[in-house]
Amino acid sequence: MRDTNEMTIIFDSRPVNEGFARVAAAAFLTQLNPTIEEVADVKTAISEAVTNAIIHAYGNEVHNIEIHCSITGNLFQVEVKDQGIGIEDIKQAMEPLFTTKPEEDRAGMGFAFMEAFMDHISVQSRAGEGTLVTMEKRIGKERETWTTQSL
Amino acid sequence: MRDTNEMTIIFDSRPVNEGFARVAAAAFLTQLNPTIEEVADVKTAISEAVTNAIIHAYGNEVHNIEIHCSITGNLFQVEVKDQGIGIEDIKQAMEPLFTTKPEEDRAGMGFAFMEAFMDHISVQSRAGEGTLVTMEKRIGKERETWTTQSL
Amino acid sequence: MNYKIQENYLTVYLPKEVDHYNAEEMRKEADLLITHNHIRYLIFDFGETEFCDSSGIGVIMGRYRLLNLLGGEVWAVHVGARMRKILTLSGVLNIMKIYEEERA
Amino acid sequence: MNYKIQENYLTVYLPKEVDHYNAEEMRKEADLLITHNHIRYLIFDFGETEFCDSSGIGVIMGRYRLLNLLGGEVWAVHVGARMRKILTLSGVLNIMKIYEEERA
Ligand SMILES: Nc1ncnc2c1ncn2[C@@H]1O[C@H](COP(=O)(O)OP(=O)(O)O)[C@@H](O)[C@H]1O
Ligand SMILES: Nc1ncnc2c1ncn2[C@@H]1O[C@H](COP(=O)(O)OP(=O)(O)O)[C@@H](O)[C@H]1O
Repeated sequence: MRDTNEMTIIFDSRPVNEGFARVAAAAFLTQLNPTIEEVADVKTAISEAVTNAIIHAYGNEVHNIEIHCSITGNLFQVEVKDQGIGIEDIKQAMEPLFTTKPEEDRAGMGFAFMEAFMDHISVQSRAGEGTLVTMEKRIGKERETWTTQSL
Repeated sequence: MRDTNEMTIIFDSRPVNEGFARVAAAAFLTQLNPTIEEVADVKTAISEAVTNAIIHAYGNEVHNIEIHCSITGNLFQVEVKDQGIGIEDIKQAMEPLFTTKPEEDRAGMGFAFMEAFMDHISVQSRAGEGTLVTMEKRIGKERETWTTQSL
Repeated sequence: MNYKIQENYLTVYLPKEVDHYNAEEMRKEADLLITHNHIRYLIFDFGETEFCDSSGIGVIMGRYRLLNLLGGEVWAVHVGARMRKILTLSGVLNIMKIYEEERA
Repeated sequence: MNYKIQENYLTVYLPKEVDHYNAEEMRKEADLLITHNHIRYLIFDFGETEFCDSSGIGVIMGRYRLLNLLGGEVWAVHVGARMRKILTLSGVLNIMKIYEEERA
């Protein structure tokens, strides 16, 4: 706890807040001195999870979405939590191209993007109770490798 | 409630989070299409209130600071809340140049800046129980006037 | 949405940030323009785009399906490194070609 | 902290954002430089500064007090519209003069 910096944001599940959520998380991430690429990765992953809460979990009704971010050393961790409809089959939901809303032009690539841009993702969900997406990313990996190699 | 967009951020009272807090609030404010000047005003006011919570309320110990923002029409409202030492004499505290930490080079201008940059500020506090600073600002006032005049 | 129509070409200038919030409006407006103007070539211009998530990919895929029915094609121009990564990752480069200006 | 020393002049290049977080380091470093280098003229350069709250004003006032004891002066350069508003509001323009390059 001593060396962990933490923040939580709670906001209405309105599409206009998608931008707010990813900028707030990126502002918190700044203290790790991330590259532009790392910031873009984190913003994209959070945008995916938040969009899913808005359209899938709450079906466009306005309820709360909660994001918890923590920084320990160079590890950035983020949780995105909703109390929406939940996911029946998590394994299937995470398959690339799988979507339950093709009529809204969803690409089914949300979880695939989260997996691609973060180091680790885990999804906890129960039908009718909501979903918790936890993601992690180590910031400055390239710099580390570079430093080690240059010794 | 219908037309009000709301968000809350809760974060550790570490100086490194001062920047995060004002950028997060500014990102939320964006939906009102504020001018650069209006964004700077809100960022400054929030920075003052957050800094006060860090140094005065908690005396540099790490505890929680909570910011609640809401947008109703063109009215932006923000509350900054701590559970720190509180303020004995609020009237005196709000006087320009008054500070209890001159040795840390505090200018005593925090509340004066909040008053100057926001339309309205109110402070609730009780010694030993913490402080709640509530501020309001109408966004787009100049644009409104301009539109009315041009009719 | 910023766009340009020349004969049966529609160029859509994508915004700085493409997410679900602004994708909604884009797909509706693009579909109207495509069907009302006998569009056969749709060009997504990413010149201004700094951020794009999978909602943007959904817009591209949906427009591809429509253009494909109409016997048309979808192209991308001004694709920076980040956008190229996202387009590659999502597999849309199999249905949409990138127009490389350097080679033109 | 970015700075430059020429004879008994110290120029401090203020960062993009001046708040309590980075003011702490600045005031300690500036005081060391002032006392160790017989500084009499302190110049705050706001050329890069986009944000400044009252913690920045505290840094200026504190350095003014020190320089005043030493018989020196505090100046500001590259002061944009926003910074001018903040400096005026806080009253520090009574103790610190703005160096106007246009008139020089
Ligand atoms: N927070 C959530 N609540 C309920 N269902 C979800 C949530 N997130 C994802 N899902 C389900 O998982 C599916 C796949 O999600 P994703 O890979 O992000 O693709 P997309 O959002 O394009 O549908 C969604 O179509 C939806 O059925
Ligand atoms: N959140 C707070 N908790 C406790 N005391 C506070 C708080 N905010 C302000 N104060 C008191 O009010 C005084 C004046 O505050 P301010 O005008 O912001 O000036 P400064 O921060 O420079 O001291 C402070 O010195 C402090 O004693």
